Amino acid sequence: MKRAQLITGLILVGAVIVAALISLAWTPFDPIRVVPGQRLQGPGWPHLLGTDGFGIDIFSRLLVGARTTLIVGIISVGIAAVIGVPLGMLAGQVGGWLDQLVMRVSDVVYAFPALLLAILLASVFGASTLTAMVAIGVASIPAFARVARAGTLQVVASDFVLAARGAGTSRWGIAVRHVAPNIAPVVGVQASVGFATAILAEAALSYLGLGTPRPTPTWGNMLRDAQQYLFVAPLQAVWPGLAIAVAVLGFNLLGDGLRDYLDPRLREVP
Amino acid sequence: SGSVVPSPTAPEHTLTVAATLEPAALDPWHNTAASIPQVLLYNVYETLVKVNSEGELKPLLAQTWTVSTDRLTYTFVLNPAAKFASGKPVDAAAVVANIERMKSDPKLIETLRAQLAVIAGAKVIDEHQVAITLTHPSVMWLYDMSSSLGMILDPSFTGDLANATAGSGPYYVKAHDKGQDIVLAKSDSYWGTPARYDDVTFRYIADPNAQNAAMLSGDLDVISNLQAPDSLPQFADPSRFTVTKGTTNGEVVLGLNHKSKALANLKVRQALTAAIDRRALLDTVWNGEGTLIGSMAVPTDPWYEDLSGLNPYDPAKAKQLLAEAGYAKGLTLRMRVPVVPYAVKSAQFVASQLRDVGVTVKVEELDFTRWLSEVFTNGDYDMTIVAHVEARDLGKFANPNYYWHYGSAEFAELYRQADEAADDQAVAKMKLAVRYLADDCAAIWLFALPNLVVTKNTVDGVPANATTLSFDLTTIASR
Amino acid sequence: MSLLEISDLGIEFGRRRVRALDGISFTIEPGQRLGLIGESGSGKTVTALAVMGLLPPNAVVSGSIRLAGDELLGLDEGELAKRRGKLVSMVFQEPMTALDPTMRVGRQVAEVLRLHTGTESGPARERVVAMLADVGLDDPQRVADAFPHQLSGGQRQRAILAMALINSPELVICDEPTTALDVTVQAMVLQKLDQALTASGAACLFITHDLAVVSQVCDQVMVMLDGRIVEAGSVEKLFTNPEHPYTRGLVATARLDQVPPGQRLPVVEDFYSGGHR
Amino acid sequence: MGLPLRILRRVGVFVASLLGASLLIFLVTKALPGDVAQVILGTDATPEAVATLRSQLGLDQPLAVQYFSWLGGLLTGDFGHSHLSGDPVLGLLAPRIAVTMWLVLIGLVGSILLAIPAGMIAALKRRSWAGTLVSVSAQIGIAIPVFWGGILAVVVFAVWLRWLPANGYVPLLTNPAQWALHLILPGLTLAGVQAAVLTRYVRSAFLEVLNEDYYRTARSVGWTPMRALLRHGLRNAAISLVTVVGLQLSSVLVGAIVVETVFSLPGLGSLLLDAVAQRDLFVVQGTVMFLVVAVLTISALVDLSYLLIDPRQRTTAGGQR
Amino acid sequence: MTEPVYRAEALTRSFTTGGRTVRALAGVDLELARGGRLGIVGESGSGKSTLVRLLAGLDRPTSGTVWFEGKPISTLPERELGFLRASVQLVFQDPRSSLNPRMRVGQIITEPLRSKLVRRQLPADVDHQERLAEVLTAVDLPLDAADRFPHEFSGGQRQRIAIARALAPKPEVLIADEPVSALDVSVRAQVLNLLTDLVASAGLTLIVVSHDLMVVRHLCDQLAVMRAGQIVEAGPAESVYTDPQQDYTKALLAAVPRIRSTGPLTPPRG
Ligand SMILES: Nc1ncnc2c1ncn2[C@@H]1O[C@H](COP(=O)(O)OP(=O)(O)OP(=O)(O)O)[C@@H](O)[C@H]1O
Ligand SMILES: Nc1ncnc2c1ncn2[C@@H]1O[C@H](COP(=O)(O)OP(=O)(O)OP(=O)(O)O)[C@@H](O)[C@H]1O
Ligand SMILES: [Mg+2]
Ligand SMILES: [Mg+2]
Ligand code: NI
Repeated sequence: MKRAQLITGLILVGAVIVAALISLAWTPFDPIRVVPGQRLQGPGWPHLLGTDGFGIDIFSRLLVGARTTLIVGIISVGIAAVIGVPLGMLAGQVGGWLDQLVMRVSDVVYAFPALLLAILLASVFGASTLTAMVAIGVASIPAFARVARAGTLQVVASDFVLAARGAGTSRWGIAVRHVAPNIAPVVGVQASVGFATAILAEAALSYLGLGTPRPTPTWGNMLRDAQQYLFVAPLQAVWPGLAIAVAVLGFNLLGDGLRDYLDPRLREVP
Repeated sequence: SGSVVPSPTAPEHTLTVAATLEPAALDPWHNTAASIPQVLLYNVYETLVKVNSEGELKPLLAQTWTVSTDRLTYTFVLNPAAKFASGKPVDAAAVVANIERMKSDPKLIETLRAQLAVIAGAKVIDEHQVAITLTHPSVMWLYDMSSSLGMILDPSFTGDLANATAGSGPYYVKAHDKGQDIVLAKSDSYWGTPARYDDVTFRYIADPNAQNAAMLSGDLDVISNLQAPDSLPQFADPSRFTVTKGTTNGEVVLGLNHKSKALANLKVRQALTAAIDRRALLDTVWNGEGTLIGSMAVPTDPWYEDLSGLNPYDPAKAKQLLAEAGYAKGLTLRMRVPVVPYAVKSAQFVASQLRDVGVTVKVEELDFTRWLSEVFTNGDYDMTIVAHVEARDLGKFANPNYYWHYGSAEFAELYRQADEAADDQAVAKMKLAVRYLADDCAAIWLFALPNLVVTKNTVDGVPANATTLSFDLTTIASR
Repeated sequence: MSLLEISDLGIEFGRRRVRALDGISFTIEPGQRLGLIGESGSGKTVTALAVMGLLPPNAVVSGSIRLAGDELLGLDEGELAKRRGKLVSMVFQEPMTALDPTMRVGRQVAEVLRLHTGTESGPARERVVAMLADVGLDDPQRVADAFPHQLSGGQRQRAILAMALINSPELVICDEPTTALDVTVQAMVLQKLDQALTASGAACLFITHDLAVVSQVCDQVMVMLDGRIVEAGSVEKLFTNPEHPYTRGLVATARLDQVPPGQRLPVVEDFYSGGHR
Repeated sequence: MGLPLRILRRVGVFVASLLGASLLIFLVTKALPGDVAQVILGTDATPEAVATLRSQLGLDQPLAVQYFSWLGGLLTGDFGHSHLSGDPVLGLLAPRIAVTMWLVLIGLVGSILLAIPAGMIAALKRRSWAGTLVSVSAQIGIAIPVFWGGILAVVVFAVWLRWLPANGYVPLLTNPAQWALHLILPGLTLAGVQAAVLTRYVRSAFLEVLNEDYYRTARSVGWTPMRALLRHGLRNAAISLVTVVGLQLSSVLVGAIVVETVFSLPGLGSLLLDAVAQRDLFVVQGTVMFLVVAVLTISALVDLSYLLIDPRQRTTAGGQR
Repeated sequence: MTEPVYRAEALTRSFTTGGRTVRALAGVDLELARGGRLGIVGESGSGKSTLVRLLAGLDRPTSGTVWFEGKPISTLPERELGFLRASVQLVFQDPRSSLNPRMRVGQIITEPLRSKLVRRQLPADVDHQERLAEVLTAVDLPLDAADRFPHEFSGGQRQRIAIARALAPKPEVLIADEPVSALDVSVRAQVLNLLTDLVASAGLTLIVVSHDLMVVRHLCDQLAVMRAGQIVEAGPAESVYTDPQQDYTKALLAAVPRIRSTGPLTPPRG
């Protein structure tokens, strides 16, 4: 059951990654070239999933969309992790007023929901993938900082860190050799969940018109564009919706699966 | 707002109209938004003359008018029955007071100020006669008087325009719930044919899809102008809906910045025009609804002729022209468009087709305010797409400072001559000016927006064409 | 009739059927105190949980458990719940976590009483305070009004003891009740347990890995090794004349006080080298 | 540390957070492109007029002065004026607060009411089909974008079935029945999506309780699993859930912004989006500030509510664990 | 008189958590000669671990001073504690938590040798692999244990790994905080035997903390009894054990559970 979650997650996430990789080398059709005569075709051959309102092959756009989606996830999670994890570790290891400062600042950032930040940033720098990624990334920093801090506190309180100090290991050495490897799993779980959040946030931003501008295909703006054909060609909206759901589900399952897999207490629930 | 369970007893006494953009304020003299006259013009404020659905000038507050032979003095005979909601008569003094008020208003918006400039003065002849003199003859100015410029406000009114009973029209403004709707109520003392409805609600729903959903769920009576023509099949059921199709004054213009080096070259402009299949664009972007136009005139303009075939789709010729202009190796242009459905979709189409002839288009989407400041005011763009919704607005091309920076002195002269021409020659001269624009590829005219009004099939009398910015309620009735 | 009759009890865990108990049999008579010792992981707790019917759902149980004449295996949850806390009750190892941290101690004890006897809350409170006094708490009123975190480990363990005894069960199962306590506190808790059991006449299954402790509470002892009972008998006999080599090793290592300081201590491997890790 | 001291400390942190947030908002909105004065006066204004307006608005003063006068205004309830309509920002906010508040309230309460039983079933019956079904539905619910859920709800309940209005809002006092009808779909959309998220937390909180010794104790004294979980689990799970709900708040608010767009509700979210699009600086500042203050206030209240739920926090003794 | 290895004067240590102050140590004086074996006993919370941490230089006293081989260590900054780290090593109570689960046994054991502080104190030619083999042999573990992870070992074996780590830099002082409390009776004897042997063969100075008087008596020649942050009784182990002066010590002794039997012990058979 626990394994099933992990494996399902791996398969779904793997599918998204494979789609993104394929799109780098090849797509069945040009994902941005408008073909006026072929609008809104149903699924079939050669357009596996049909064509959109511009006569573009939906399958090709989905493949490219997987890439955008992954990039959004990687960059925003990257920003959040690269800033959040060291901050959290620092707060946890040094403690005292630094800890208080980091945590209070992260509280304030937390009060800025990602979307609010994205709205603000998009209005300052214009709607683009970059601003969306930065906004989502910055807004997720507190989550990573918290997770890293909690993990660090736990590790630092453990006897093996005391033993390492007794063995003369420096603070830096403890951070690198003891804290980092031991919080890596929880950070990994958070990253996986962060990916799912980022994908959903990008979709929401696209819906509000603050995401990636056309013609670059993202699942979010495909979904948004599909709305107008809701009654004429409902499948238009099904494909990107499904893709988003699959990716989010995949990353969430992966995260949950990892968490359960790594937490022996939960593994032995009576 | 609307009701979920419509009361079975016909006819209805309220009407709910969906509109897209909400005006921030209800003061047309200090706000440019086209959404203000949509609600107020003809419904709340009346003008001396009015443009009907066919584009013809008709009497409203003025029963008749005469033009002096030098075409500089217009004398209007006011309808003696006309009176404001306050009960005061709409007399010559009120007309003069309105013109003078605007003339002395330092904050008057620029569009009105420009239109006002042609008026030399106004004077009371008797209680019901007023004479207006012009600085030079103009065909356009009487049309202007049928728009916001000509709205006659009760001179004695001193209240808040948001709850205004300051007009002479069949309705007055009852309430404006910001973010939601504006409610007009029947003016009981209206001097003409009484209003059909007790209350008319303009409900603002920005998202076209949400408008459709509200209509389909029975919450609306009218969609004032459908912004998602692809959804028309949803309203195919004749037992529930009626769709009225007509034209508007909105030319969707692919504006070219003539200050941009490549675009100052006629060959490039011709190439770009030939590279875009406008029929396919209209089919793809606006579901084939609307009219192909080849220049700055729409079918309801008296000087309209179909020029859409003038520079037909021919990618091979486009490539050749580009090569001749020295851009055989390619050309990169920035297209900055406001985030409105027709512009965004057209931009994607245009970018794709221009790519086929070797022109790289970088599309940027800006929200409208930003578009106004960066594209419209600062001219920081190569290409843009926007619908010019005002009536008879080809004169914009005569202004070299307008955001296209189209500096053709020849056109300016052609336009001036046409505007000052006598009635019998005006149309022919306008046609010359219009054709000049097309030949010079001053811009690329993608299409004219259609007027697509969806109503419950219980609603009747919707005018086919939107010849002014007004959503004219006076002809609408329920069956 | 024996109070508890276990025969050929086998327990396996999970899909891979890891064997935790390997067909054990024993009986407890009314009032009898039986000790169960063995190293960590030998199956002591599993045995106790099987009697309580609290094994996790992934456990596969075979054999028979008869309590006061009724077969427990196969009984539905409702029937088991009726017996728990009334006929048989249990004291767990960790006093720090065995009480609900959000509920006052007195109320937790009273709930057990009211659950099975339907006593009104007024009289229930009196009984609870009396019971708390019986297990040796000096200030039962205060303890009753305290939240668990306001009590020391020894106080908490005695409160848990009160919970286990308040319905005068026939059988009390103690799973290492003093392992987490200080030596001084341990001595006190064991003493009170002894008194309370004597007073109520309840039988007791006492689980521990400390031979000294078991010798203070019980008369009969079983030694468990890798899911089997390898030896059983009176405390006296076990310590003076252990038969199984493992038991012999266990007894030898336990007697730290009999080896002069600094000298090599006997280890279990000196006696028994089979089976376990 | 005494209870009053702890409350005082929490309040201090709250005030510091507010200051930090206000500074952040001020600086970010300062970076908005386009000259505010230019935007107000429109495209044809003369440079002199723009300059005059700039000094009228205090835009030519040093940033620090602008910040403190803005902050001072906030404290006295003066959020500035909308550039577009000239209305006071507070006046624009006021009618919209109610809309968003109702939405958030329904979303929050609805999601809690849905998620607690669902999470309990998912935890307790995790080995049977019922629990698996709940868990799987929750996972799928999380994976569906809010706006997509909302649009689907409109299609089904408004367009096909025509049971409910597709969008729009009627104030409570104008027509209570219509008010309720118009809030059902958006409220349920928000609650549904949040419930899916919350269910996972509830499930793991209850799983944790199932692991606890005191749950085993409760079972051992004769409670059935469900009743043991209700009597001893709920309160304990609530402690960890309160944190989650506090953290959820900002995501409910975000959800509300999106839902307001889907259902064309005149709430703070649509006000904010419009104001950003129209570059209405003071409205943007005011709205964001209000939202952030709301989030911070509620998270402070959540922190303080621990003191009520968890007796370990209440007493002066820090606990002997 | 030779300089004692350890000397402590008027040591106090207070902790403040959540605004409440706990006096973990309330004035402790102590002296330990080279080669001495000191046992510290006392009830839970009496300050045993706190005292030991101060002696090991892993924590700083609120007031008072600790001298190690004549040098005051309480005020030295961490980076100057190299000599202490090289000469004093620690073994903790729970072998599960005192070994970093994500490091191989070999890495764990050689960590003191590689740490910056200790490295400088050691002869330059120390061969890590050689030393690793030596200590593994000393604690009776197979050499291939070095390549495995801690979780692959039983509790007793893990405690031996911890002891091996402590022995690696050839310390003069070994401090063990409840080294056998977490172990099963059957394994406890093995570890105690190992400690006895090592201390004797290497001539280590030993400090053992335990709440079990028997353990302390077995390992040590001196005894200190702690209560509420103070040493209430100290002296030669045997005399404290057989002739306790303080009531508290008597109570501690009386509470030790004894096997209720008088019969002779079965002699060990090979
Ligand atoms: N839920 C479970 N799932 C799988 N195996 C289990 C479970 N509970 C116990 N076991 C296994 O059953 C065996 C007996 O465990 P039990 O807890 O009864 O040992 P014990 O004698 O009580 O040990 P200790 O002295 O450490 O408490 C062990 O090997 C253990 O790993
Ligand atoms: N880091 C710390 N922060 C706060 N209080 C502490 C800390 N470390 C120890 N204490 C407190 O100091 C007192 C002494 O603790 P210490 O760990 O030294 O006791 P101990 O004798 O080792 O007990 P045990 O036998 O339980 O290990 C205790 O009351 C403890 O709660
Ligand atoms: Mg056990
Ligand atoms: Mg200790
Ligand atoms: Ni309605």
